[in-house]
Amino acid sequence: MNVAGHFSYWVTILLMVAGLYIVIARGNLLKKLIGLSIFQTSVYLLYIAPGKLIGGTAPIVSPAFKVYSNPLPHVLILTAIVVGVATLALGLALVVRIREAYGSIEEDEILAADRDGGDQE
Amino acid sequence: MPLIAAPLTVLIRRSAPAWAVAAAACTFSFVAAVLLAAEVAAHGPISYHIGSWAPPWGIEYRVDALSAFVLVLVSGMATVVVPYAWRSVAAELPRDQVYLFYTMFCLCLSGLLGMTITGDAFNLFVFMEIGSLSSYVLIALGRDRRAQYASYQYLVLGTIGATFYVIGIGILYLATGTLNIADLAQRLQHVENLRPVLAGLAFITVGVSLKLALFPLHLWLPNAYTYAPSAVTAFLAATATKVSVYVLLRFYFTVFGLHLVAERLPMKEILLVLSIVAIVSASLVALYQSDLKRLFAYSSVAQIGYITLGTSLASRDGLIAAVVHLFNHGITKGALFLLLGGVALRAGRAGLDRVRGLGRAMPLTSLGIVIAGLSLIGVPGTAGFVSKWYLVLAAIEAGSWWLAAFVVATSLIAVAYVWRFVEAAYLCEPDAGTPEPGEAPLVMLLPAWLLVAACVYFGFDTSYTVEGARRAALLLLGASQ
Amino acid sequence: MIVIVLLSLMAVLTFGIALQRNLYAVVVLSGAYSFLMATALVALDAVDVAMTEASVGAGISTVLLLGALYLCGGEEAKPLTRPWLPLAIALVIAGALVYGTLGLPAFSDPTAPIHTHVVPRYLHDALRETGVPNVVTAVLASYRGYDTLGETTVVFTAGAGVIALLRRLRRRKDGEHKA
Amino acid sequence: MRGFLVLRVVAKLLMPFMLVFALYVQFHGDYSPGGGFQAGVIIAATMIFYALIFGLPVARQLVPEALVETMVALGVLIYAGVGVAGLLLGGNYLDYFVLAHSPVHGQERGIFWVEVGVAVTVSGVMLKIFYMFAGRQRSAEDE
Repeated sequence: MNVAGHFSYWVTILLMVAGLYIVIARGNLLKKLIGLSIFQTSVYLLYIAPGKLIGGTAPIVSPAFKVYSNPLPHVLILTAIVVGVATLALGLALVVRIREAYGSIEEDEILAADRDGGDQE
Repeated sequence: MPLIAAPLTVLIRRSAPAWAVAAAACTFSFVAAVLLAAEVAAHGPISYHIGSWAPPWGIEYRVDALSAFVLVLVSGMATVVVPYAWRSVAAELPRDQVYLFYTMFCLCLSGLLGMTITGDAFNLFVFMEIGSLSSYVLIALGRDRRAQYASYQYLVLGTIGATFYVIGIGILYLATGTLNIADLAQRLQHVENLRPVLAGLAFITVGVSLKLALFPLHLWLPNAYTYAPSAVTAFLAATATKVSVYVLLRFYFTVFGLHLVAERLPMKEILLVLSIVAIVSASLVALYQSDLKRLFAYSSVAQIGYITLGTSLASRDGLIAAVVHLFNHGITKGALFLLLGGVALRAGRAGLDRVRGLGRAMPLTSLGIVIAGLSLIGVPGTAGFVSKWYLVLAAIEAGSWWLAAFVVATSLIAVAYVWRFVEAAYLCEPDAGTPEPGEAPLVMLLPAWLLVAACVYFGFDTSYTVEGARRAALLLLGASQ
Repeated sequence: MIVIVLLSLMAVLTFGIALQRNLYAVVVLSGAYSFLMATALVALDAVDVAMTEASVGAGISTVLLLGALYLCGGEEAKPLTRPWLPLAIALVIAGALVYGTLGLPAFSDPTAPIHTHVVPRYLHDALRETGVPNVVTAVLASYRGYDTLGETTVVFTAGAGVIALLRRLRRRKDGEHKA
Repeated sequence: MRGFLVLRVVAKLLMPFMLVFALYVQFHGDYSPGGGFQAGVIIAATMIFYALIFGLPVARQLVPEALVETMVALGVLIYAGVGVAGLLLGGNYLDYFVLAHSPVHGQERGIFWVEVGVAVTVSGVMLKIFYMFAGRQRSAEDE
C-alpha cells in the first residue's frame, strides 16, 4: 500500500534527480539548461500530485460537485512555471551570447579558452 | 505604519526612465526602512496584510527587529551605490544600455527587500527569483566576455539553489498545509513524523547555502564578483549574500526552532566545520590572487564563514556577532568594491600590477582601501573589530578557547592579503611608461568614502549596530524556545 | 490508472533526453515531455496549470530552444567524461528525498494537512468573498495576489533582461564592423 | 516561406480564432480554466505563428517593437496601479474590497484589472523575447 500510495513521489524524485544529473554531468550549456528545466518541472509534480483527491474534480466551484482537488498548489505552480520559463529565456540569451563570444557552447572548451587568453582581454 | 511599507515596494517595482527614478526609489526605500526600523524598535513587530486577507490565507508582510535591521542595510547600500553608479555605469556600459541597468538594479533591490520583508515562504521564493534573475543580468553586463560565462554559472547554480528551496518548502507544505512563516513555525511543533521536516530542512539549507556561497557551494561567487560591473559587485557583495544569510537565520531559528535544528541533525557541527574550512581555504586562496576584485571576492567567502561561524554557536553573543558582522562586512565590502571600481576606471583594471604606486597617484582611493582593509582585518577602532570581538566573546562563552584563538589567527591571513595591496600601492614604484592615473571622480569617491567613514564610525559608536543585533538575536532565540 | 502510465512515460523520456546527444532530438523530446506533463496535470485535476504548461513548456520554451539551437549548432560534442561524481550527488539527493517523502501522507489522502488547513476556506468562501467560481483564479489574483504581482515582475525581469543582453550585442557588432 | 499558399491561407483563417480564443481564456477565466497568463501566452503565440509564416518584417510592421516594449512595462504598472488604487481608497495594498461599493464587486473588479495587467505584460515579454531571438537569427545569417 505504501508503495502504491507513494508512487507519484517516486517518479517525481526520479525526474528531479535525472534533471539534476544532466545539469551537473553534461558539458554542453544548452543541454544543461534543458536538464535544469526538467529539474524545475519535476517540482510541479511534487506540489500538484498530493493535491489530487480521487473522486474529486477541478477546483471550479459549482453545485454539481462536492469534492475538489486542492487549488493552492495549482496557484503556486502557475507561478513556478512562469519563473521557470523566465529563467530559461534568460539562460538561452546568455548561452547565445557566450556562443558568439567564445565560438563554443561546450564547458571545457570555454574554460580552456579562458585559460589561454587569460589576461589579454 | 503599514502605509509606508506598501509604497516602499510599489515605488521600487519598476523604473524605466532611469537614474533619477532609481535614486528617488532607493532613497525613499531607505527612509521608509529607517522609519520602519524605528517603529519596530518602539512597538515591536509589524504585520501588514496585503489585500486585507488575514494570514495564512493571504500574504503577510512581517517586519521584526531582524528584518528591519537587514532592510536598513540593503536599502542604505542601494542609496549609496546609485549615485556612484551614475559615473561608473556610464563608463562601463554603452549608453542605450544604461536605463536597463537601472531597471535591473531596482528589480534586484525590490527582490532583496521583498525577500527580507515577506512573511510567506513561497512569496520569498518569488522575490528570490526576481532578485537573482536581475542579478544574473547585472553580472552579464560586465565588459569582459567572461562576465557572461560567470553569469551563466551563477544562473545554473542559483536556479538549482532556488529549486532546492522550493522542494524544501514543498515538503514542508505537504507536511503542514501552510506557507505562512509564522503559521509554519507553529504547526511544525505539532507534526509527529519528523522525517519530512528534516528533509525539508536539509533542502532549504542546501538551497540557501548555494545563494549565500557557503563554503563548498561558493564556486560561482569569485567569477561573478570579478567580472560584474563595479557598482554591481559592490551592491551584490554588500547585500545579496547578506539577505541569504537572513533567510537562513529566519528558517533555522524562527521556523524550525533551535531544538530541531541542533538536536535532530548535527547542523551546528556541520556549519561550524564548513565555516572554519571556508575561512581558512578562502583566505589562503585570496592570498594568491593577482586581481584585486577577485582577491576580495575570495575574502567575501571567508567573511561569510565568520557569519555562519557566529550562527553555528547559536548563543546570544554568537548571533549578535553574526548579525553585526553581516552589517559591518556589508559596509566594508561595499566600500572596498566601490573604491576598486574607481581604480578600475582609472587604471583600466584592478590587477595588483596596475596599482603600483597608486598611493601617490590616487591618494584618497588608496587610503580608503587601506582603512576598509583594516576593518576587514578587524583592527580596533573599525567596524570589523566589533564583530570579531563579539565572535571571540561567543567562542569563549561556548568554552572553546581554540575557536577564539582561531578567529584571531585567521585575521592574520587577512592582514597578509591586505598587506599585498599596501605593498603594491605604497612601496612599489609605478611602472615606467604607464600613464599616471588621476584620482577617481568625485561622484564615485564620495559614496565610497561615506562607507569608509561608516566603517570607522561603527567601530567607535556601536550603539546602533550592536543594539539592533542584540534585539534581533534575542528575538531569534526567543522564537526558538 | 492513467497517471501512473503517464508518469512512467515521462520517466522513460527523461532517460532519452539524458542519453541523446543530438540536441534537436533533445528539444523535441523535451517538448513531448512537456505535453505528457500537461496531460498528467489534467488527470490530476490541475487544469489551469496544465493549460499553462502546454502553452509555455511545449510551446514557448520549444520555440526559444529551437531558436537558440539554430544559432549554436545542434550536436553535443563530447561524451561524458567524469560521470561518477554527479551520479553520486544525484543518488544522495534521491536518498534524501525518498527519506523525506516516506513520511508524507499517501496519494489522495483526504486527511492530509494540505487538505485540512488553509484550503477549506478557499473552497468554501471564495465564491462568496470574491464572486469568482474558479478557485484557482480567485486565489491567484486575490488571496495570493501579491505572489502574482511578483510573478508578473519576474516575467518583466526576464523580458527586460533579454532586451539588455541582446541589444548590447547588436551595438557591439556594429562597432566591430566600423572598426 | 512565401511560396506556401496553403499555409498562408490557413494561417490567415486561423489567426482570428486564436485571438478570440485568447480573449475567451482571458475574460472567461473566472468561470473556466484560464486567466491573464494563459491568454497572454496565446496572444504571443498567435503573433509568433504569424511571424513564422509571413516573416519577421511583416510581423514587426503589424506589432512594432516599441509597442511591445511599452506593453512589457505597462502590464506591471497596471497591476501595481490596482494595488495603489486600493491604497488610495483607504485599504491595504492590493486591497480589492474598497474598489467598488460592495466588497464582492470590488473583488471582481480588482481581479479583472489584475488579469489584464498580467496578460499585457506576458504577451509583451513573450513576443519581445521571440523578436530578440529571431532578430539575432537574421544577423547570424548575414555572417
